Order: sequence, then C-alpha cells, then structure tokens
Amino acid sequence: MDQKLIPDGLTRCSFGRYLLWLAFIGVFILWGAYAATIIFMKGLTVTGLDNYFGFGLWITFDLAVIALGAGAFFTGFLKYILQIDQLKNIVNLAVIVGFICYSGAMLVLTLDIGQPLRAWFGYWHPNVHSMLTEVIFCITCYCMVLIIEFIPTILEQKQLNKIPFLHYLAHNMHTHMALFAGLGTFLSTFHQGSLGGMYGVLFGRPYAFREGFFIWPWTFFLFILSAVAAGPQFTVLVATFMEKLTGKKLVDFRVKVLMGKIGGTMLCLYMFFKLIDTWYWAAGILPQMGFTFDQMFYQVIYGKWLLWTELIVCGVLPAIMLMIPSMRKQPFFLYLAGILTCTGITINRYVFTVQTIALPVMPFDKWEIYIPNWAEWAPSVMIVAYGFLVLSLSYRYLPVFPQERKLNS
Amino acid sequence: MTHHEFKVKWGMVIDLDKCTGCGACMVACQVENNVAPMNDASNKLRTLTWMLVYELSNHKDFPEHETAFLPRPCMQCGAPSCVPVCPVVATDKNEEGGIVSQIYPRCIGCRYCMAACPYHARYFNWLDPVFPKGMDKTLTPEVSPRPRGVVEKCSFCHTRLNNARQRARAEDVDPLDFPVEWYQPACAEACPTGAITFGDLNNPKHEVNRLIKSPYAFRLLERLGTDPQVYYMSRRDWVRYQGDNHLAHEKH
Amino acid sequence: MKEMQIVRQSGGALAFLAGVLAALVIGWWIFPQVLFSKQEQPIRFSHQVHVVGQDMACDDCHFYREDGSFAGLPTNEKCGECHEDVMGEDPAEEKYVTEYYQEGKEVPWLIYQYQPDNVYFSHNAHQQYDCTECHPNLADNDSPPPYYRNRISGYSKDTMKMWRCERCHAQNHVSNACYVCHK
Amino acid sequence: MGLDRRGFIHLIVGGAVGTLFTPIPWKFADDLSIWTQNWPWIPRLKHGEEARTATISKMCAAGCAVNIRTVGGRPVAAEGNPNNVLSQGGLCPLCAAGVQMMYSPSRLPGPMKRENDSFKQITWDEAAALLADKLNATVGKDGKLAMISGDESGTINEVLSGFAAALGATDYYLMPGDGQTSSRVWTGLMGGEGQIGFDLENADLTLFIGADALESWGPTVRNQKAFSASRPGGEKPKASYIYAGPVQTRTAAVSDAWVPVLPEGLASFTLGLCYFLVKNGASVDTRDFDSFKNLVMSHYTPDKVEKLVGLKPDTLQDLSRKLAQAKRPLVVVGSEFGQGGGQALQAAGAALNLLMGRLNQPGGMIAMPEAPKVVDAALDRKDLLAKDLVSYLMNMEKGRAATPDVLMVYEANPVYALPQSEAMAKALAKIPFKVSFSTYMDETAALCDLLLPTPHSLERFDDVYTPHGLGFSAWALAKPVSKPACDNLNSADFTLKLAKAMNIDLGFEDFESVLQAKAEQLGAMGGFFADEAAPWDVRSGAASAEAASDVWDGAQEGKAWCSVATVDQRALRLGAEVLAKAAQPSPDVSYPLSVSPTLQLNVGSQKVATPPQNLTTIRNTELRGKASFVQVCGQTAGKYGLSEGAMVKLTGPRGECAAKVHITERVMPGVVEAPLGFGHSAWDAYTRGKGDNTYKILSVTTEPGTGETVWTGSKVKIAKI
Repeated sequence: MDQKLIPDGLTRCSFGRYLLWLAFIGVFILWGAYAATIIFMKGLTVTGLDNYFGFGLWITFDLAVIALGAGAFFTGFLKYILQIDQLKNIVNLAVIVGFICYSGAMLVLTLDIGQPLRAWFGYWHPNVHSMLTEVIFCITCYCMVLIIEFIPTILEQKQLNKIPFLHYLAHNMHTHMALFAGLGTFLSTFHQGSLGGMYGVLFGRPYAFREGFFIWPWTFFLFILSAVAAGPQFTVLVATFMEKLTGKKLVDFRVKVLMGKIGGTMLCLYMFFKLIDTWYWAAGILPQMGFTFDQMFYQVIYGKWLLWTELIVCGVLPAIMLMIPSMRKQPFFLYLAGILTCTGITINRYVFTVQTIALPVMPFDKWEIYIPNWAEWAPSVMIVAYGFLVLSLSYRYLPVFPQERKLNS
Repeated sequence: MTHHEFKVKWGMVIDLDKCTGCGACMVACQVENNVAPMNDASNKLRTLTWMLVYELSNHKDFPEHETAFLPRPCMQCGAPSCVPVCPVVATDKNEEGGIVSQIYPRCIGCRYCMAACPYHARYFNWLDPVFPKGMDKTLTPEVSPRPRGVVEKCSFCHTRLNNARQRARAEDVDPLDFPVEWYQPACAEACPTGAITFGDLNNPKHEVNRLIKSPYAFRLLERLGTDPQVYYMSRRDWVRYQGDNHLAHEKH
Repeated sequence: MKEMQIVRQSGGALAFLAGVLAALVIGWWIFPQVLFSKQEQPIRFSHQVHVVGQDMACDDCHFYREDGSFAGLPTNEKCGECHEDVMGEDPAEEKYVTEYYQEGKEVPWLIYQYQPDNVYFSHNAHQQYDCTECHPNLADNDSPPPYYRNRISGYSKDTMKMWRCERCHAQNHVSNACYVCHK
Repeated sequence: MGLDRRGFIHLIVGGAVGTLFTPIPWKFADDLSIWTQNWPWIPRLKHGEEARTATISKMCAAGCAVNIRTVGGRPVAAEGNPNNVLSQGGLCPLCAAGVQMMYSPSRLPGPMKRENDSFKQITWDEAAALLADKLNATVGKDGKLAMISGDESGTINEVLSGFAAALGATDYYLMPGDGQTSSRVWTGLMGGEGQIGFDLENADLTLFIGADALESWGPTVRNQKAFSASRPGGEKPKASYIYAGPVQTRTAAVSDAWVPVLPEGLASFTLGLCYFLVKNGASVDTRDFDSFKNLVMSHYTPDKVEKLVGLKPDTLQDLSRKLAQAKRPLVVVGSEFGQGGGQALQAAGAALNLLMGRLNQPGGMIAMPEAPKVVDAALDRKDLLAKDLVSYLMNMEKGRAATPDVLMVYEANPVYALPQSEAMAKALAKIPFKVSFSTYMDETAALCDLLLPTPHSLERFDDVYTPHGLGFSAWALAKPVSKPACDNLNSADFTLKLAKAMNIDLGFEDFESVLQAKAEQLGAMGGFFADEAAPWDVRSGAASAEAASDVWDGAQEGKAWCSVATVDQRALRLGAEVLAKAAQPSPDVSYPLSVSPTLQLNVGSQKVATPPQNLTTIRNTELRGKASFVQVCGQTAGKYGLSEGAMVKLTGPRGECAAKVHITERVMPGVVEAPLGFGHSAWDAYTRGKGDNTYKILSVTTEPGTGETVWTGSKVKIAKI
C-alpha cells in the first residue's frame, strides 16, 4: 500500500499490521484526548490536584520527559559542536525523542494551567525574576529548534526529497545544523537548569531550597547534569526498545557503548555534586531552617528509601556499571544502567515536585498525601502514546537510522 | 529573595490568647470577598479560605493538654516567596503599604505561587463561583468574582484601603496617614474578641506599632526569611514555640 | 518550457500576493466590523434637552457622594424627581416613564466606558482632569451614539485598555502598582 | 492563467502570512483572554450608593447588634454595630452570614399548606382563613391549642402568648434554655426576685462552670467583648478566667485554666467550692443557711467531691483560694450547651456567688428587674419562663397529657432541637394540625400542615430584651433593612391581624406599635443609652449617664437602652433541702460514658442550620463528607478500642446516633464530646444529611427533689460499627 513512501532498501511490516498497531496506539490517544476535553470543559476540578498539591503527576511527568529528552541537545552538541562523528548514527533518533518529549511536555502544560487561553501571557507579560518564565521561553524556543532539527529528516522522506526545492532545503539545513545544535544546546542547558532552579528558589520549602551560585541555586546545575547523564542513555534505551520491537538492528552497539560512556561520565560528575549537595542540604541548609534530615521524610510514601534508591541504586550503581569498560560493553549492564539512571532521574523529579509540597513547613501543619486520578493519568499516557505514534511514523517513513541497511543486510 | 520596604506597612497583630476559634473572621472574610459557598467544604484540600483558623495543640495528654487557635490570613511577606516565582506578574508587592497583590485576570493558574508559599495562604479556584439562587445579590462591590482556574488569596481587604484613600482625598486628609478606623479588614472588624489588631506597623499612632514590640510577639516561620507583615502574640511559651521550626538543642 | 516555468513562478508569487492582500483586506477592514455588534441605548436620552433646554448642570446627575465615590449614571430615584409622570411630548420620555420608572425597573444603560469588575477606578482621584479626556462629550448630544460591543470579550469598543491607564500613570509619576487599579 | 493546485496553495500560504500582519490573530488571542475574565456564567458585581442600617440580627439566640451594609439598597454584609452595647461591634459567626441567609435555598417562598406529602403555595388570606377556622374550634377549651416559641428575649412572645390566652389556651412554651432554668431556680426554689445576670465586665476573676460563655452560652459576643476588654493586647491581663467542665471548649482554650469536671458532677463541684467558703466562715443571711452549711460540710468535703467528680482535693482548694484572693470574683454556671442543666447546678452557683457576697455588686451576680409587659393579655415573663416544654411533650408522648388539636411554632425547631428528639418528634407528629412560622424549611416546618413564614430577621421589626446572662437590663430594636426577599409576613403582624379578624382585641394594630409602646414603658423606667456611658462603668460608679428621653428614636438609630437597676431580695433561700437530694450523680453501668454536647455557633444554633458560608469554618475533625465526629481522649479511646476515624454508634436510653471518632486530649476520660447542629433532614443541600443529630442521644431524666427535666450528663455507650 504505502511502499512508495518507505525509504529504499528497508523492509517494514505489512500495512495492515501497521494500521493495527496505530489503532492500538490510537486507543490511548483517544482516551487522553477525552480526558483533555473534560479538563478543558470543567477545569482542573476533575483532577486529583488540590490546594497542597498544585503540582502533581503532570509536572513530574513533564520534568522527567524533558530530562530524558535531553539526549537531543546533548547528542547534537557532541555531534555537531564537538564533532564526535560516530554519533551521526543515533542523532536523528535523539532529535526525534527530544521533539516528542518537548512537544508532549508543552501539551501537558497547557492542560496543567488553570487558564489555557491565557497561556500566551507567559510571553507577553513575562516576569524576568521567575524561573518559570525562563522555562517557558527556553522550552518554546528549544521546541522550535527541535522542529528545525527534525525538519531535514522529514524532508529526506523519499517522495518529499524528490522535490528539488525541499531536497536543497534539507541539504542546506543539514549544513547549518551546527548553528542550531549550538542554539539548542544553549537554550536547553538553560531551561534544564531553570527547571531545577524552579525548585531551588523555593525558600519557603525546605525540601527543595538550595543556595547557589550567582542567581542560580545549585539545583540549576544539578538538573542540567542529571539531564545530560540520563538523556543519551534514554536515547539508547529507545533505540534498543525499537530494535526489540521491530526485530531489526538499528544502531551499532559500539555507538550505544559510546553513548553509555558519555552518559556514565556525566552521571559520575552529577553524582559527585549531588552527593555533596545532599550532604550540605542535610547538614547545612536544613538545620539553618530549623529542620532535621529525618523530618524530611514520612511513612513509606515519602520515605527515605526514595532518597537512597535515587542516590545509590539509581545513581552510584549505574555510574559504576558505565565507568567500567568491561561492564559497559555487555548489553545487559549497559541497558540496566540506562534503566536505573532514567529511574533515578524520574524519582528525583518526583520527589522535588511532590515531596517538596507534601512536607509541612508550619509546625502545626501536617503531611498530606497525593494520588493522581485518571484525569491526570490519561493525558500522560496519551503523551506516551503520542511518542509511540511519532516514532512509528518516523521509523516507517523516514530515514532515521543511517546504519539500518548495513546492519540488517 | 528580594526585600521590599515601604513607608507604610499594613499589618496585623493577632493575639492568640484571645482567639477562641469561633470562625467569625472566616465568615466575614468570605462575605466581604465574595467567596462562593461550597456544597461540601469538609475536604479541606479543596476549600477556599483566605482566612483559615488552625487549631494548635501542645501535644500533651489529658489533663495537661492545651489548645490554641491561630487565624492565618496572607502574611503579606516583606520577602514574599510567591511573588518572584510568578511567571506573568499576576502577583506583586509593589504598592505603598506592602500588601501583596493578586490580579485574577492576569493569573494563568500555574499554581507555582502555591508551591512556593509555606503558609498555604494561596488558593486555587477549582470551581467556578456558584451562589445559591438570589444570593449573588449579596455580593459586595469590593472584589471581582473569580473564574475557575486562577489563584487567589487574602488581600487585607484591599478595596477598603482604596476606599479609605478615596475618602481621604474627599476630606483632604493625607492618603498615606488617615485615621486607622477608616481602613480595617473584614476579619479584624468582625472578630468578637478583638484578637486581631490592624494598622500601619510603621506608624507610631497605630496600636500595632506598639504591639509588635511586645516580648510576646512573634511571626510564623521567621527563620525562613519571609519577613511577614502579620504578627502573632501569645503569653504561652508553647504557642510561640510552634511559630517556627526548631532543632532539639534549640529548645528554650 | 522555460517560459512555462516563469509563468508558473510568477503565478505562484501572484497567488501568494493575492493571498496576502486578501488577508490584509479581511483583517483590517472586514474583521473589525464583524467583531463588534452595534447596539442602541434602551432609551433615546437627550443630553441636549436636559443641559441646554432645562439648563441642568452635569453634576446634577453625575455627582460625587459624600464618601468620595462617584455616582456615575443617575438611577430612577434621581430621574423620578422630574419624570414621575410623563411631562413632554417625546416618545422616549414616555417610554422611560411607563416602561421603567413606573415599573420600578432601572434602565440598563449601556456604558461606553464600561470597565470590568476587576477594575477599581476612583473618579475623585482623577478630578483634575476634564471628563472628556476619557469620556465622549455628550453634553450637546440629542440622541446617544450607538454602542459597539466586542462579541468575544464583551467589552465596549470605547473601554479604555490597561496600557492607556498605565501610560498616563507613568507620565504623571503615579504608581502603576497592580492593586492601585485592580480588585 | 488559472488557479491550479500549486497556485491555490500559494494563495493559502499568502493568506496565512498576510493574516499575521493583520489584527486578527492578535486581537483574537487578546479578546479571548479578556473573555476569560468575563465569563457569562460568573456573577457580576452590582454597584450603588453604600449605606449602613443598624438593626439586630437574631440568627444566634442572644442576637447580635449589627450594621447592615447596603449597596444601592441591597443588603450585602453584616458588620458589628460598635454603638450598641449588646455586642459592641463584634459579630458571631452565624450573624456574620446573616445577610446571605436571606437567600438561603431553604427559605420558604410564602404561605403554604400541606397537600399529602407536598406543600402548595396559598395566599395569606387563605392561610389566615384556614388557621382562624382551626383556632375557632379550640376556643375556650384549654389544652386544645399549644404554642412553642424559639425566641426567649423578644416582645413577640407577648403578642403570641396574649393571643393564645385570649383563645383560652395556657400551653405556651419556650424552647428550653438556661435562662428558664435560672429563673425557675431564682424565683422558685430560692424565693428570689428579678432576673439573674452576670456583670462580667467588672469581675476580676470569672469562673465559668459548664457555661461555654465565650462560644455559645448566653450573650456570647458580649461575653467575648468583656473578656477581650480585660485582656489588653501586650499588657498584663486585668482579669482572669477559669473554665470548669468536661471538655476543653473554646472558652477553656483561652481561659487561664481548665478544670476538668464531669458534666453530671458540675453541681457537686460547685458545692465542693462552697465547702471551702463555708469552712472559712462565709455565710448568707437566709433562713436555711444552717441546713445548707450542714449539707456542704457533711456531703461536699473535698474527698467526697473527689469521689463524686474525680477532682483532686488540692485542685479544688487551689481554686477556692483563687476565688478568695480575687477582689471581684464571679461564678457563672450553666449547661455546656445552654440547656437541660438541672436546678441544682443553678442553685449551687447562686449560692456560691451569695457566699462570696457578690449579689448586686459590681462584677457580681445581678438581680435585675423583670421586663415590663405591654400586651396585657400576655403571660408574665416569670410565668413564661416557668413553663417546661420538655416535660409537657414527654407527658404528651406518654399519654399523661392531652394532645392538642392545634400547635403553632414560632422560630423554633422542636422536631430537631429537643433532647431524645425522635421521641419528641413523634409526640409532635400526633398533633393533628401544626402551624410553622419559620422562615426556613426546617425539620419542624417539614412536619407542619400550614407554613406561614415570618420574614428573615433583617427584614422585620423585632426586639431583644436582656438576654440571659447579661449583667444589666438592655433593650434593642430590630427593624427591616430591606423588603422581604420572599412573600413573608411578620408573625406578630399576622397574629394581630388574625386576632382582629377573630374579634380579639390585643390592644395593638401592628407589631411596630407594640414595640413603640415597649419603648415608652422603658423610657418611663429610667435607663440610658449605652453610647453615653457603658452600663458596667455606671454600675461600678466609674461613669454616669443621663436618662434617655426618647427610647424609640434612639433604638431606631441602633442604640441599646440600658439600665443598671437592681432588685433587693426579701425572702431568699438556698434551697438546701432540695439540693440535698438533687446534686448527687447516680452512676449507671449500662451506659458508661457521659455525653457533653458542644454548641458551636459557626455550625448553627437551635433554630438555624449552618449557613452555606459557614461550612468552611467546620473542621475536618468535626465533619467529613457525610459523617460528623465525636471526640474522645486517648484514654477513653484505648478503653473502648477506638481508633482515629473509626465509625461508632452511640446509644443512649432513648436514641442512638452514628459518628466517626476523633481522638483529642481536649476531652476528659469517660466523656464523649458530641457536636450539635449536624444531622439535619430538612433545610438545604448545604446541611441536609451531613452528620448525625446529637439531640437524639440526649436522654431526659427527672432531677430528684426539684422534678426539673435534665439532660446534661446524658449517658451513652459506644460501639464500633
């Protein structure tokens, strides 16, 4: 049916089967779209958010996917700026994953604000002191950069590429990609940092508050480091997942190992600072605010196990796995380390979002528990499904993996 | 953390030894500020109370147990944690008097300010305001009704301040120094035990200026550096002690 | 072949330009007309009859109250001081007296300068300015001008936008703090 | 040159680009965002001239003196009236929502009559004819007509009871309250004269026994004002307060000390204090002082009191020492929830004040002159207060008293707010024709056959005369602030019209002239307006005031007429013989726990359910979802295996109710604190079906010796469900 659209020399499953797959994804998208409609009609009252938990699943989800999507800018940076040529084999995927993560996050954000029709106030009436303003501007700009980075891959689609103008456009864009990669790196670094900064500046919230450097709290830098540690690994995981799903080799394992090495190095750097930060927070900041380390945790749901899991199991452990070449080169450890790192980053984003505001600050206040409801899960699942959709379309119709032909011949 | 200083600093001193927790302040506040009633107000995570009376306990067993009530309006912090985080300048502390503003038509409902405020003084409109039939005739002209999806908070009944300034102009009185009775928030006015004293903290003619110097005066979470314009008073040590977080060795 | 291409290219450019032009016409000429609905005042109130004919002063009806607030438009209480019964020949007056005053209903006047509930405006803080700096001068007007209502926002076309308030405040070194004008 | 596909695309692209240079997208985005501030389903503000009208809001039992703020003539909010001494500018949480209650969804639209299970709206003339018909059938036959009034302090009782008397009926009852018990004790048991009040303002030590005076007992806001004035901010307190009772109530929370005493032990506790005074030589010049002395010296020694109420002798002695050291000590006794306390407690409290020599002293217990009467046919105040509704209904329920043919209920909710309320409701249901004058669809109205709604308290003429507990005589006028929002008619006016139609002459055409006559009578009594000087200052001699010349005019301006006149006593007794029988609690093992109901005004009063605005003031340890909470301490919880939030059933001898448990150390062991004001079955969606009605588990007992009906210290057992 759609043979004309599939890149030359690649085999893809039958169109019927593909449609079935898309329909499967579509169910989740429809469910999310239904939830989104209800939310737009009735407002956020249908969600599980409340006065204590103004931030919840969506913000956690946004922060996590944005961190995981950091593979796009960081790989781009390594490929185009630092000229690590090997990465050309995965950079397309990194860009697509980044695009999915960012556009998905923006979609969720429009749901998350109480007055979506006023969303543009963020640009028109910006508060220059707010980290969120920085986030809004950088995310939008970077999302545009991602679109620009994604366009050449789209234009290289077989039929589109036949149009001379588009062909030349794609080519020209490719040659200038370093510029966009640089721009993307700048923007993305900034807003990854701003996202961390958003929490670090909350001087009324002992769990999140951090002092810092110049105008930025330490979380600003920690979020950047953790994102660049997790992003490349997430890209590798996505590629591997696609390989498992399609039964094809898409990216040379050596490229993955390289990505693992890069991610691992970054993770080491991150963990070094994160451990110091955690220690200083517990020993310095908290006592100054009148709190003890123990007071930061509550029962199982906000227990210390979260912190230890994040730091040790999902931090130090994968860092070790990735830094020992012999381990890194075994697929099991490479992927396990990737999964752990991504989990750790997600836990980190979760506790910074939810535990921060669950913690009672006034001594006569008490811990509150937050449970997201279906209206929050559905749009989040929808974004994941949307990611699957974009990846499915890209994989089938666009030349995403330069090595595919060679690896599968 | 940005500190804001003003010549006039409207503030409250709430005497916790006088507060019986009757709730008149909360009702008067709702009436004054056109807060729509809720059918089920027992889920406190969804209610909207610019003024909220907390119940404090000394955590001792019977018969040593003691109770105190703590009304919590917006603290109108000198270094508000909510203001710098707002992405759209829907809240600001930029007016003489130091009242932290909140502009409903500007607010996009991101709730970042709620995450920032350790006093839980900010509330989100989960629902559109619905009044029982006819009750909307009792809306005061003081505050615009808020649509769902925006954040709101205590404004020290700011329109009363504007009206007092207007009266000052009409009567040729200094709009920065008019008699304190001209401007009293609804809660202070209603309080049957006179637990809430309101005025300009910087003005020696005002009672609050004297009260904040009392050894029994304290503020909530002072060590966070928010510098609230709302003070509390209690002769009871345990009540004052619960005004902030302390480490074990800091116990008095 | 080459000619064709030129034609095609210029055709492309022309079509593009035509699109731009059409958009400009729609956007600048038709859209503003469609955006506003034209409404007439419920009663054809003649300022001329009152000001010139009856020698009334503006502040007979538009006055300040004791607390410094501005009364704005007069209510039945004020109008009824004269119009308890139909006095003249004018059908508009008869309409007012029979359909509103005697029914105990206030006239839902359309206010050209209507500001939404979230705006606090003190007329007495702006007393040094002439009314007509902000309001249309209707003193000599025999029939009130039509009222244009924005179909989306619900505002009057003449509603002063915030930037104008801000500009004037800035120029006069008056505070532009949010709560100065909002409630 | 035709427009091919490519050209069309160019056209569209051109259009899109061009549009960016027109106002369309920008104006659209802007206007849409403006639209979000003016959503058509959001209510709009209405502006107009602001004014304030002084009146009395009678949502709470004592009535708050308020200034009603109007905008363009519409009432919008209630504020305290600082010029009126009754509440001195303060406001109770119920009256704070008074204006909003004009538009309560439960408000009755107009006169209605029952047709099977629903009500049909009728005209006032039809209603009057219907009622006249029913009343004519009862004329001259005593026992065939009964009336219940929920207003203890209003002159309307004169109109209604006068009307009843003219029809030959003597069954006119007030809803129970401490004022009645106090009057029965003082003018009955103790042979005293006048109405008892408490000069809180001049006392330097006030011991509240039972009476939750800073929350709901007596003239609450005035009590709170007196408390407030004695505690100047940042300075040394001028007076101290002690609360004795089973629960650390809101009064106890701000008092200097809380002395835990079981509800059924309050009288013994009070007599235990008398013991120390008598022991130290205090005496009262009454005929039965010696037997009183014998009683306390033999039966209320500290160790005996310890056995009776579980209070350490040291605590009792310490307390008596404090009373002795105070210059102007005052003891205020009452039921924790303002009703159902026995005569023994009132008598013991009065005796304690007498032993301290505090009768008619500044800062003491004051015997004030009886209220004057203007409707000649009406019951005398003393007689009015002597009649006991609860025993009347209990007799009716048990068939010991005849069931009347017609019942008229004015501003009262006896179906809901009487002890063992289910039994009471059954007794009331037996009456064939029931008439309600309520403003709202309360439980009683829902049971009635004819509804004749009286205007909301802010829409009518009304008055308040010296609510129980006030330390001086006072009278204040309520006048309509706006036209009734519904088709309502003042019950007094309706009654006067009906009387006229039935050829009964009560001496007045309308209620306003009744009140005017009242004002004239008061003017003749002397007295003054409190804006001249505070009555307590006049009493203590710190100020003087000139007699008010025109009471009616001043009252219309919102001022309260006051008098500090006292009544001398001639043949006072201490009621020792009766006390000897009455004061001892009798333990009942099958119902091991005592109920201490709490009446919190934010939740509602005996006659008004929670206003919609007040729901946020109710804690989630008091009401959550559909369940209300009872409170017990950890010790009690442990004993009965109750955990926080557990659902329990409380069973008393005459009823049961369900609630969740909140564990708090504010309650003494062996006591269950249960809130009043929940569990409504009528009213509106804001209150209906929320929690359970504590009145159901209050069981009436007869006090030995006095025969008084008592339901404080009701006993229950508790079980998890």
